Amino acid sequence: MKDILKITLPLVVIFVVAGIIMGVTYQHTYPVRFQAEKKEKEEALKEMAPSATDPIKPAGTWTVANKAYEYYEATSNGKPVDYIAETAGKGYSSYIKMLVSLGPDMKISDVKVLDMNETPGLGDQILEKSFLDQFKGKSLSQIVLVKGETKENIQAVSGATYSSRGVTNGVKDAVQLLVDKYGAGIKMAAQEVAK
Amino acid sequence: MEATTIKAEATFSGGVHPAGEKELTAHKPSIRAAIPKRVIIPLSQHIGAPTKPLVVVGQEVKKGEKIGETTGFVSAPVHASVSGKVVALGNFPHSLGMDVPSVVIESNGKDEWVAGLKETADYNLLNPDELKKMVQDAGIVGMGGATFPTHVKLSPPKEKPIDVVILNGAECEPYLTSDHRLMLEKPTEIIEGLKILMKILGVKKGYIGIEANKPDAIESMKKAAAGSPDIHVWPVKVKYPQGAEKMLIKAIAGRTVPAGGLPMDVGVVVQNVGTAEAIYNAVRYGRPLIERYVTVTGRGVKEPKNFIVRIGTPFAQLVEEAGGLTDSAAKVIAGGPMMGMSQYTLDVPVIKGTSGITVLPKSEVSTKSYGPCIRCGRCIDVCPMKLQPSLIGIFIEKGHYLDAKDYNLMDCFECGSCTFVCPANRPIVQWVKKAKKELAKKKN
Amino acid sequence: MWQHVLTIFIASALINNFVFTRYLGLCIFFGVTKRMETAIGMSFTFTAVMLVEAVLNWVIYTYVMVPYHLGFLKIVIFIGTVAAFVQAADTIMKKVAPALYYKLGIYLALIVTNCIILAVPLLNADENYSLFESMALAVGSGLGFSLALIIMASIREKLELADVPKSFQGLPISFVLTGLIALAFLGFSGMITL
Amino acid sequence: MSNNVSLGTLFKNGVFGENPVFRLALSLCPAVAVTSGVKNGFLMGAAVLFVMTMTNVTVSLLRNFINPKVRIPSYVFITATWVTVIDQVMSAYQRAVYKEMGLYIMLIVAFAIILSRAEMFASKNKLLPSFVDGVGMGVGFLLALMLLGVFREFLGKGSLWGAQILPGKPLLIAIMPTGGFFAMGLVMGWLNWIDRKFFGGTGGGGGGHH
Amino acid sequence: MEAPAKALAKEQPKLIVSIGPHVHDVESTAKIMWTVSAALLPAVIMSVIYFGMPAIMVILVCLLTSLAAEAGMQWLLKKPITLTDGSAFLTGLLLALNLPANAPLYIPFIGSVVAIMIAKQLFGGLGYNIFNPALVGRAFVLISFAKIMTTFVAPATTFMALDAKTTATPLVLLKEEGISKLLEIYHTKALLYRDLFLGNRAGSLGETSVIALLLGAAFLLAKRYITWHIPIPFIATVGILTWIFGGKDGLMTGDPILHMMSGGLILGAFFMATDYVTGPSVRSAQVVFGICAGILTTLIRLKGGYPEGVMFAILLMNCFAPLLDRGMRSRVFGKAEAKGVKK
Ligand SMILES: Cc1cc2nc3c(=O)[nH]c(=O)nc-3n(C[C@H](O)[C@H](O)[C@H](O)COP(=O)(O)O)c2cc1C
Ligand SMILES: Cc1cc2nc3c(=O)[nH]c(=O)nc-3n(C[C@H](O)[C@H](O)[C@H](O)COP(=O)(O)O)c2cc1C
Ligand SMILES: Cc1cc2nc3c(=O)[nH]c(=O)nc-3n(C[C@H](O)[C@H](O)[C@H](O)COP(=O)(O)O)c2cc1C
Ligand SMILES: Cc1cc2nc3c(=O)[nH]c(=O)nc-3n(C[C@H](O)[C@H](O)[C@H](O)CO)c2cc1C
Ligand code: SF4
Ligand code: SF4
Ligand code: SF4
Ligand code: SF4
Ligand code: FES
Repeated sequence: MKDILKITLPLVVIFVVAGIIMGVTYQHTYPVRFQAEKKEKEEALKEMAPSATDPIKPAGTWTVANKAYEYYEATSNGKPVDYIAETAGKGYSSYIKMLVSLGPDMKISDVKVLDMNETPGLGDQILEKSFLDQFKGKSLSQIVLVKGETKENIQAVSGATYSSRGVTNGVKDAVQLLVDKYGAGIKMAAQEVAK
Repeated sequence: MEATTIKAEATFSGGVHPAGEKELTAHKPSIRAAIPKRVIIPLSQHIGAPTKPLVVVGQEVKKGEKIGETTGFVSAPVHASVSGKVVALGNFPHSLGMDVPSVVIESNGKDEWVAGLKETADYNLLNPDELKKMVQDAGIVGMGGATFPTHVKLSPPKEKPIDVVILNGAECEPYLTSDHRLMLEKPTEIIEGLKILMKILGVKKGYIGIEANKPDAIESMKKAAAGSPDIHVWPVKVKYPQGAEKMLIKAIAGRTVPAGGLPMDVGVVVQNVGTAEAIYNAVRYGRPLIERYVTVTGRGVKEPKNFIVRIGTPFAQLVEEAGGLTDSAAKVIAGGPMMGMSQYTLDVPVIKGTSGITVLPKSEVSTKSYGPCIRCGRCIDVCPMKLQPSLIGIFIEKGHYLDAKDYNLMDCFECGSCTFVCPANRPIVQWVKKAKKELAKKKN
Repeated sequence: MWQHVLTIFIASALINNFVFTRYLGLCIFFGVTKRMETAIGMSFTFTAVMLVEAVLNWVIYTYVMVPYHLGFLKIVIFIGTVAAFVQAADTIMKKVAPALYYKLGIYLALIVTNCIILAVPLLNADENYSLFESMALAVGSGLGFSLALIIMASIREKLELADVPKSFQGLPISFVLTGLIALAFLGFSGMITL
Repeated sequence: MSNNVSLGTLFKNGVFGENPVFRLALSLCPAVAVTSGVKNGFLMGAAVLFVMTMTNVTVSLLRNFINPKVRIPSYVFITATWVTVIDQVMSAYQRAVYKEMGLYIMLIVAFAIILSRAEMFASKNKLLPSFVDGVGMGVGFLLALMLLGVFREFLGKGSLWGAQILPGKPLLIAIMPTGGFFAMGLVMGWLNWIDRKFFGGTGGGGGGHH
Repeated sequence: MEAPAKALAKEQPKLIVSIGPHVHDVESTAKIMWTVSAALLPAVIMSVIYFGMPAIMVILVCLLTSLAAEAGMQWLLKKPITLTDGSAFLTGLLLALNLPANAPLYIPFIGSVVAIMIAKQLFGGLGYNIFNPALVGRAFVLISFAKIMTTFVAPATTFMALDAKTTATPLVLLKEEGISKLLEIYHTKALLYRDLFLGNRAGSLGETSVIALLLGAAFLLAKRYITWHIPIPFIATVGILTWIFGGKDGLMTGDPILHMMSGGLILGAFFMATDYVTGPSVRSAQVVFGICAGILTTLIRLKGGYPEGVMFAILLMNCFAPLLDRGMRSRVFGKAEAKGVKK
């Protein structure tokens, strides 16, 4: 009995102390981490819709490759300036997570890659501006991947065709979604103008 | 060629095809070598215990007189091959390497047989034990090269009944033609010898295996065997080492000698054709084994020939009788080029196991050093024992004897096929011999 | 669902092989894979333990840690279960199956301080895998690791005999060799996307 | 080891003589995994340095207090505690890096190098030597990782600590899995060579332990 | 092994003493290597015809670098320098035939250095390397310079230069766009096959001309320098599997002929999978080696992220060669029987 105590008592003490140490660290780091995550997301969204003045709020969720993603409306004093959707596309060795933002004219205003795990030096060439900027100003029908020179469509990065295709597909899905959700309204508005 | 076309030639898997080179001597009838002025008769010409001398320097001896007595069962007596005077007792060079105790006899030219050789016309009335005794007293040992005392082979343990005797006339060694000539010149003697062997072992089946490149030998043996239904002559495929007993048994009897086992494990006794002939002479005329067929050949001698030679005749004399060495002669081999041992002197004598002397000219002697194994697998293809000589070689090269053993080093019977084909020129057989020695050392 | 499980299994065995693309279990890998018997014994033990650990920790993680927000304790808890399980396995095996114990017991000792065992539950937790997915990852990784050990053992046997430059004998050449194997395994890359 | 060796030697020993990666060949996984860049190498090294030192110190402090019967579990637990701490901190303040190498940070708990020092050294020595030993080993580890990091990042990305130095990417393979192993092997062999050449070492690479 | 002859009697000539066998087959390592190199000549010629000067440059750089690397490394390691054995030459040649003609010359250079220094000499040189040096060299540069290594040019129209226009290899097209696209370019299957057979297509130097490669292969088979045990099962497996699974519309709709003739399959199967050193030497193991290589090739071609799988397939199988040899060594003559006998 006695030596059992001798053995366990110290252990118990150690456990308690260690527990406290870890607890405290957690207490201090948890909020930091939480804030950081929140901030990262907000900033990412903000970049997608620079002209938005009101806080960007989720408008709903949708699923790509049976994972749930959100989409948002960015407004500046109530008037929609951009529609943003989280999306993903099957790349070479990973799913490429992205944000896509669409102007009221249903043309792409920006594409941003959040997360991917493609082969360094090959797949990760899709991060290069020269590739992503091709999407700006394109409309649903134009989002087609081609190998070789193109102005109309999206040109695959050679050596990274699969990754390029991943991005293109992801973007296409997102645009499709947003057009379905908001496109109709816009068309009406356009017709009004025509009359 | 009808002989060879009788049936698809039997054979084994693996093996190599070195140039036969037998045309040098195959067609030349064998001639009696001159009686040597002096013979050097080693007291051990066989596997097993050496004999102890029965003579002293200065003593007169007659042809056929016993000069070395056995000291154990696995041993064979040695006899004088000429009549004359013992001039020396001592160590003399031996074709298997080291110097060994030998008796040197100076011939008196009379060449008279020792008294009391018993002729037996009706020898097939004798019983097996009497016959075996005669074989033993005649000092007969395997003449195919193994030089294993024959009477021992003829006394198998009870639990291993023998039902087949095979005469080995394959002569797969390149160059050598002594067995070939023997089969042409002494077919009936060989058949009689075989019958005696069969009687001693109480066996009904007698086979003679001959490589198909000797149709005439096959013919002559068939003729001689015509009268005896129990005896069959098999042409076997021309391939080295067809003459190795395990391979021959596989080819003819279709039996596989267990790894590490002996022919008697599958009920077979294999004897060289020369051995059979010697047995006949011993039983019929009571003559001990004092002479044998020897081929002296190769492009290193002026006139290659087949000889009938007294045991103890120095190589030098035979080479002279074959016209002498050519200027380019570079290597003298006791036996054939595949299994024979190269000699540093021509003073070594012919012994019971010497089937030939091959002399190679410089141009045919390779002095290239070996390179790394490129794992081409040729050696694996040709190894009749289905070993992996490549790995065995590498292991031994690096001193990993135990690994070599794991890869069945001990089953290698040193036929040299692997070494023959190796493009990297790796001396695998030498390594094998070395490793076996080393491992033996480790044991004791 | 089942297809995903299968995908995870194959992926973790070949494409994301622990040794060749995830750099896990290297100490063991370089430490003891010379004799084939050892390699096989280790493979067996590790795969088994990985599976058990995966299940054990999945239960704890899903039913205890997540509900009570103890995620931050996962390191302590996972290594705890590993240590405890190994201890238990050791004693039980000694009693129940001594024969097996003498074959594999020695390897158990190595496990506590080996990162692959711990990596499995950690990865599962990261990915929020379901029970079966977790098991697939465990077994897949286990077999992948076994594959690596066995290949290495067979090659080492050949390497023993090569005259490798002095400075490179031992670990350095093994690393280069592993690099080359990893190079070959790139052939599987892109075959499956997780 | 005992206390009569001077602290200086103790430190040098950790950094060179018994460098955990190149000499003891312990904890190889992170050495290959996180050295595709100098920065990652440094942060990983720092994390290990922290855990090693703290563990050594703790163990040394508690050495007369913990019953031998339960010492190994206790050491593991202590290590785990400090790893949890550094893990929490990194995940909060080094998010980008943590995304890449969080797993290996957590795995520090399984590094034999730490347990073996605790067992072999700290549990037998006073506070100061244990501290120095921990720091020595930790620094040795950190330097090894940075050396590999420099080698690989420069070849693979043409940059150092993220700062682009060469215009292009000379040898991509350097930052890929295979490159990691090559780098490790070549650097080890190279160090062996130097050792044999200039310090008369015997130079066959170390044994291999975690 | 040679011992100085000690002549005893004076009139005797100096005799060479050595352990037998005293006769030897005509083959030698050097002869084999150089002959295999010679067998690649048709492919070399074709590559020069199709890709002109650039091809010659790539080949030269590979050969020179390989030989230099071999000699240099052997010098560094204080080993005898063995360039005449031809293995380094052959490695260089095969590497060259595995590179695109438009590769900038530092690629053949780096490739050769890696092949000889790391893949071969570091492991102990000829006979000891685990992996096929040429393929290691290629894989290395492929990963390092994937962009260049995966962009091919069509056969040149002028001798001195290649037209800048890059085209995808048939396999890439097949994978990306399907057979229809190929027919669009080559009009009919017959024409497609003809061009593949002759080598009028984009691809690595040596892999393009099937006929040239088959010529060399036939020569080697006839000389027994290579045997059917690896190449035939290899190619056959690819044929069968691609026929079954290769079609876009259901099973059994693939185009085996196209698959067997395109990519590096012919070159790889006959000249690289057959490398003695890095493959198994037990015949039965070689057949397994071939079949597995075929399976892997097909798997990578159809499912993998990379249009051509031969290189990776062979490298992967190199890992398993020692294992195969170990597991499949044939039973020793009489071992089975030996169990029966008691000693
Ligand atoms: C090891 C390896 C990694 C690769 N990684 C990627 C990748 O991350 N993304 C990608 O699109 N293709 C990747 N590839 C595939 C090749 O680059 C493929 O040839 C290329 O994507 C096809 O594009 P191309 O038609 O322009 O040659 C990889 C190939 C290999 C061998
Ligand atoms: C590689 C090899 C080749 C042999 N070739 C022959 C041969 O051609 N003729 C022969 O009679 N014995 C040959 N032998 C010896 C036989 O294996 C066997 O020992 C002999 O035939 C038994 O008969 P014996 O005791 O009468 O000599 C050879 C042995 C080996 C190992
Ligand atoms: C440049 C060169 C080219 C060779 N070409 C051939 C050839 O085409 N066919 C062949 O059988 N041997 C060829 N050989 C090999 C030589 O005939 C000879 O076998 C070899 O160089 C002997 O080298 P070694 O003495 O170092 O073994 C060539 C050798 C060299 C050096
Ligand atoms: C039939 C044959 C095929 C060969 N194939 C290759 C090869 O694909 N790549 C290579 O580097 N060397 C090859 N070699 C040359 C040599 O065997 C190779 O460099 C060894 O791996 C060097 O140890 C070949 C040799 C032969 C005889
Ligand atoms: S023949 Fe010579 S080179 Fe070929 S595998 Fe056998 S030992 Fe090696
Ligand atoms: S088996 Fe013997 S020789 Fe081979 S490696 Fe082991 S100890 Fe060395
Ligand atoms: S290994 Fe032995 S039995 Fe096999 S071929 Fe070589 S020498 Fe003959
Ligand atoms: S477990 Fe033991 S044997 Fe294995 S690597 Fe670690 S210390 Fe070495
Ligand atoms: S196995 Fe030792 S650190 Fe991974």
